[in-house]
Amino acid sequence: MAHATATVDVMRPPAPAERGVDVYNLKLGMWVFLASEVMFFTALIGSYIVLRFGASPNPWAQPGKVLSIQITAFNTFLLICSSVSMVKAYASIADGNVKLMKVWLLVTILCGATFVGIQVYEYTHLIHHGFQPSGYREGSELAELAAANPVPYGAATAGLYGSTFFTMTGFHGFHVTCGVISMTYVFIRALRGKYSQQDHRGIEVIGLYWHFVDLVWIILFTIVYLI
Amino acid sequence: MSWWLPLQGSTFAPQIDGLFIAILIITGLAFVIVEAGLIWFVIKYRGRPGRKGHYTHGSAKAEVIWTAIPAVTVVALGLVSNHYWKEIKGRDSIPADAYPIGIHAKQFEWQVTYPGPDGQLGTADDFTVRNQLHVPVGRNIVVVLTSEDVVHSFWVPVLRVKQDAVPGMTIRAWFQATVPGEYELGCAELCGMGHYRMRARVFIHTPAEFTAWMQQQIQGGATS
Amino acid sequence: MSGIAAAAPAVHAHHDDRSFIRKYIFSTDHKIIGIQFLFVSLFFLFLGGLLAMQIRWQLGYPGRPMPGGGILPETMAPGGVILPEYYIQLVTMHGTFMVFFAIMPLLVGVFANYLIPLKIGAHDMAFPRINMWSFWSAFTGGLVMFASLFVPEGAARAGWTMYAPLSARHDLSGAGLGQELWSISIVLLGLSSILGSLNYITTIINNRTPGMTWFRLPLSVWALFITAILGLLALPVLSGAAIMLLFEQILGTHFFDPAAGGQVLLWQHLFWFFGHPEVYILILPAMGMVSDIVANGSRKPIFGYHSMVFALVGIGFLGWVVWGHHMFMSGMNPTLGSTFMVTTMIISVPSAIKVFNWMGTMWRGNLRFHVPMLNAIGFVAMFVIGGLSGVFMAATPVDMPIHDTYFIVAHIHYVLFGGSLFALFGAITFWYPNMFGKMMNERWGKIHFWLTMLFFNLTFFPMHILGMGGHMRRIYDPTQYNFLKPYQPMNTFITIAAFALFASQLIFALNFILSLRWGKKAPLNPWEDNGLEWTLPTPPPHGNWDRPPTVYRGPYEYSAPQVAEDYLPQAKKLPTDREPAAAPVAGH
Amino acid sequence: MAETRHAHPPYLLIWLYLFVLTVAEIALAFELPFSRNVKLILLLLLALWKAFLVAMFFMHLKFEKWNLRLIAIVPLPLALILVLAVITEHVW
Ligand code: HEA
Ligand code: HEA
Ligand code: CUA
Ligand SMILES: [Cu+2]
Repeated sequence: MAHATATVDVMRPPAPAERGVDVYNLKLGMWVFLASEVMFFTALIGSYIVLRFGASPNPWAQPGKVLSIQITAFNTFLLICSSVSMVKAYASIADGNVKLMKVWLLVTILCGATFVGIQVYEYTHLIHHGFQPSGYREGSELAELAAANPVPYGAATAGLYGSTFFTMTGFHGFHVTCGVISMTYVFIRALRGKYSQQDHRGIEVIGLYWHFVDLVWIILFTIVYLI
Repeated sequence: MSWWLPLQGSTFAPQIDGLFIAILIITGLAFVIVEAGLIWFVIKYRGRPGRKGHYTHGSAKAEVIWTAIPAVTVVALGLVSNHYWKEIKGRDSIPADAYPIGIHAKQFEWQVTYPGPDGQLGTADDFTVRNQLHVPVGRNIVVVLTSEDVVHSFWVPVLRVKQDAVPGMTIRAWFQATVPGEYELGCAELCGMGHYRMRARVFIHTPAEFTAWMQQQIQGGATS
Repeated sequence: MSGIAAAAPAVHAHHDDRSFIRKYIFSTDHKIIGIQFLFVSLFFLFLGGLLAMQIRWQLGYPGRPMPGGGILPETMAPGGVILPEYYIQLVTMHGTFMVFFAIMPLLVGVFANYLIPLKIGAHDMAFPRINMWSFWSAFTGGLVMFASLFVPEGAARAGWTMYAPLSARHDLSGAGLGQELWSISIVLLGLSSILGSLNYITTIINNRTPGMTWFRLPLSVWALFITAILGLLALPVLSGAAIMLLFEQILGTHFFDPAAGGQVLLWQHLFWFFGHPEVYILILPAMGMVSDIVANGSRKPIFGYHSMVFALVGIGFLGWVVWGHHMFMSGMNPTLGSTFMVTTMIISVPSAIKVFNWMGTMWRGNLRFHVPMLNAIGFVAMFVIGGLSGVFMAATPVDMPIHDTYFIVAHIHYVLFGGSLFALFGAITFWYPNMFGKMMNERWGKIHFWLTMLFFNLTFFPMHILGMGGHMRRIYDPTQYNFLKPYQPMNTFITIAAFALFASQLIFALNFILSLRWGKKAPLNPWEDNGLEWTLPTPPPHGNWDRPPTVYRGPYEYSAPQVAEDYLPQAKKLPTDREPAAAPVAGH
Repeated sequence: MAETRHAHPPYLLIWLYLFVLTVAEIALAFELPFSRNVKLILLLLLALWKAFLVAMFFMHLKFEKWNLRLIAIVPLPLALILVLAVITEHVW
């Protein structure tokens, strides 16, 4: 419905009967959705915490032994940058600078896509070396290393390590991919001039999703790669 | 067929049944109040033309009463139950002198390991019997439950004992049988298509009988 | 009557030029989506009932060939004799279909979709397209689950609770693809629920019409709101767990595999952390709609509206901290068991408030025993039995002998059939005129109610006695046990009663289907109700209102002294009423 | 609200902040001589700090009203309850 005129602030909801949360539907919907995402990641991350806790005293593979830190540190950096570029895109359009918004949005998409690319590379690399969801593949390079140094490679907990690592990062990667696809869609709409200073709901909402995905990564990076 | 609870065959069966009856009385009272009230209202206030309902939005007093009474009741019930629960299942409730019996559940049988003459599980004189649980009356018994494959549940109705056997865990449950006789042990957790026939016989012996059975097993060199 | 003026339907100016597909298949109209859910989930309800009949046959007449069972595949029921592996599938699929694809979509998919916008005066859901996806996701999930019945090894075989490692390992369960399809289907259903819930929540928060304040919401909407929050936060946990289970099956992960350090109880914790909120998802909407119907049938304001709301919120909140009561015997830490016992006990209190407030509503009313009211009273009467049997199980020592026996099965059916399904019979009859413009037959509705009431109790009450006797759940052949042999006549009795129960349901099915065509044309406000939905023509047009209606009062002003009639619709303006805040600008 | 829309928070500064914290995390994990448990706690705190920054500034929760913030907060205690309850198994 296109009744909204320039005088109506579309970034606020139409005056409700009684002030609800005072945000427009799309944004409220996104926040509500993110609440459910929190619970989804709770199931995955919570299981990881519980399993790792329960596995003690058997040691977990030491950080940096199986997973490459440099490459993920770079990925973390990328994702943080993309969050900033996203929020910059939002700030630009809020200030009325459509062009700058498109640039920042494009930067975000590129960062996100690179992140996914690097993760795919990381996965192939890991699987090649013998790390897979069921643990260290028998006869692989990692399995031999683990047999020789059971403690640093967490030989006894390799199965759990693989299960939780691939499930958590895999679903995070899936979320990033979804984010990149939706941002591309938003970008195309931006090219078509759908967003303005008065109405840039799409930008704000996709931003919320994107920052959430970044936030999850911050947690994952720490608990999966560094601890 | 019994319309009531099975025979009380362990020391805490009377306690559990007592609690059951207490709850039955409390809930029975609530049941009667609600159902009788419904029937009464249905008859008394059935619609008649030209009449209107009594226009009221409620009564704080009435609501406080019917909130407070159930609240007090259930909290009291919780405290009493917890008392028994700690006695029966609390981790430190297992009597120190309890006679250990290892029970290993697998699809679809119970492997019951007795400690042999030394009264200790995990020693060389242990022996294992399939699908038969022999215990003496009047003695504290602790069953040490393990599982080979999936979750099973150790369930002896007359003893009122139920405890899951979980793969990867060692779970202890204790009881003291009081009535000699032959009973049945069933599996109470779905464990596959043979779940329905994962049955064992339970023999509650007098101490003398139990010693005799033990002797016989040791001499017969019975194993699995 | 002066009331009619305000309640008269606004003439709908839009003309509807959507194609058939956009209108009825890929519809974004919340009412059509609700009706889509209705047909699909009634089908699954029927299917669940058919599976139950086979369960009952085997329990009543173990090992005897089932009449008509010859059409089943040799691997499941050679010559019509049910095999143990088929029996487990029956139980698993019966529970799964009933919980996930019948009752939950009936209560939430149908009534949240249908009622929320109508009852709060909105044009549609906040996100109509997401709403459509929510239906199609659930539908696909249902289809996958249905298909799993026909794969070679048959459907999933680990009970609707899918305890690992039985569910995770085909070598232990004997299942095949069916097991994986279960997980996939549940993930799709979870997605559907999440999409639905976020829609309901946003709609209720943001799209209420002027005057529709929080404390003027009908209790059905309140209940659906709390339900949506539960669904929003519980289903993702189930989806996460189902994904882990799926990976366990296809990727060889070790979450629940003790040999590799995994934890068996982890599945149970995740499942019940979802599972208990789930059972409240299955009862809260029923409670809400029963509140609406009881007030209507009693011609009296609901007794204690505010405490009814707080009780809903209380149940919704406490529902998160009781899940351990399903695990008292699981080997979980006993101290944790104590905690869960106390929280479980406390949850009876808000339920008690609700029960007594319904009775308070009937007290000094002017009761009309229309079919919805009968079923609503039936709900109260039966839910209480189920709720009270829950107290036995909540007491940990008493749960020890009755856990995983037919006492639990009796509890399940008293709350789910006696509770949710009775409420649904009432609700469907109540809103049928609004959905289809036709009335369901009153006489057959009453016959159905009384027969159901009778046979329901004959079927499920004796199960308490079986449970007290120690009769385990999910056993294929109770006569294997000497101590259960004496109970066989009772099992046979239950089976006969269950067949009669099923037959009685056919009355409802026929009444439902035949009334679509031959039902009496519905008058505008057949139940003389206060809700906004009755200010529209039946069935309401796409977009509902041209201009949002204005609400002047709460939903339960029956027998108010200001007016001559015994009801006072929310949208009817009395001379004393002031206009609420300015009408909203269209555009969301 | 209107004012905050014009005066944006210093996003680049927050980016720098996050960057420094990430570097600190990596350094802590691999270079600094702390015991494992201290590292664990410090790393978790750093991660939460970063997450908090993202939520507050990038997702502008800092500038929202409480009733919206509530939506973000509601799932957190539930998550905590789930994990803590399951973990107690291994603590007792
Ligand atoms: C709609 C679904 C629904 C509802 C509403 C409930 C409601 C309750 N349930 Fe139920 N439950 C199930 C569905 C439901 N349950 C299912 C499906 C299972 C089995 C799952 C499986 O294993 O397959 C189950 C299993 C189950 C168990 C596990 C049993 C076991 O496996 O050993 C327990 C244990 O505590 C329990 C307790 C309760 C309690 C205390 C309530 C309370 O909410 C009830 C509160 C209501 C009342 C108490 C009545 C009204 C109050 C009064 C009239 C006031 C007076 C009362 C007092 C003074 C006490 N339920
Ligand atoms: C809402 C939920 C629900 C409903 C309605 C039912 C209904 C019935 N259930 Fe079931 N049941 C469960 C939920 C439900 N059940 C669950 C969760 C379990 C546990 C599963 C497990 O252990 O894993 C269970 C388990 C269970 C068992 C235990 C099996 C075992 O442990 O071995 C038994 C045994 O008798 C049983 C019997 C019945 C019977 C006879 C009915 C009858 O009431 C059926 C009557 C028929 C109908 C209700 C169909 C009506 C159809 C219509 C009205 C169609 C209308 C159609 C149109 C208009 C097109 N059920
Ligand atoms: Cu073993 Cu059931
Ligand atoms: Cu429960």
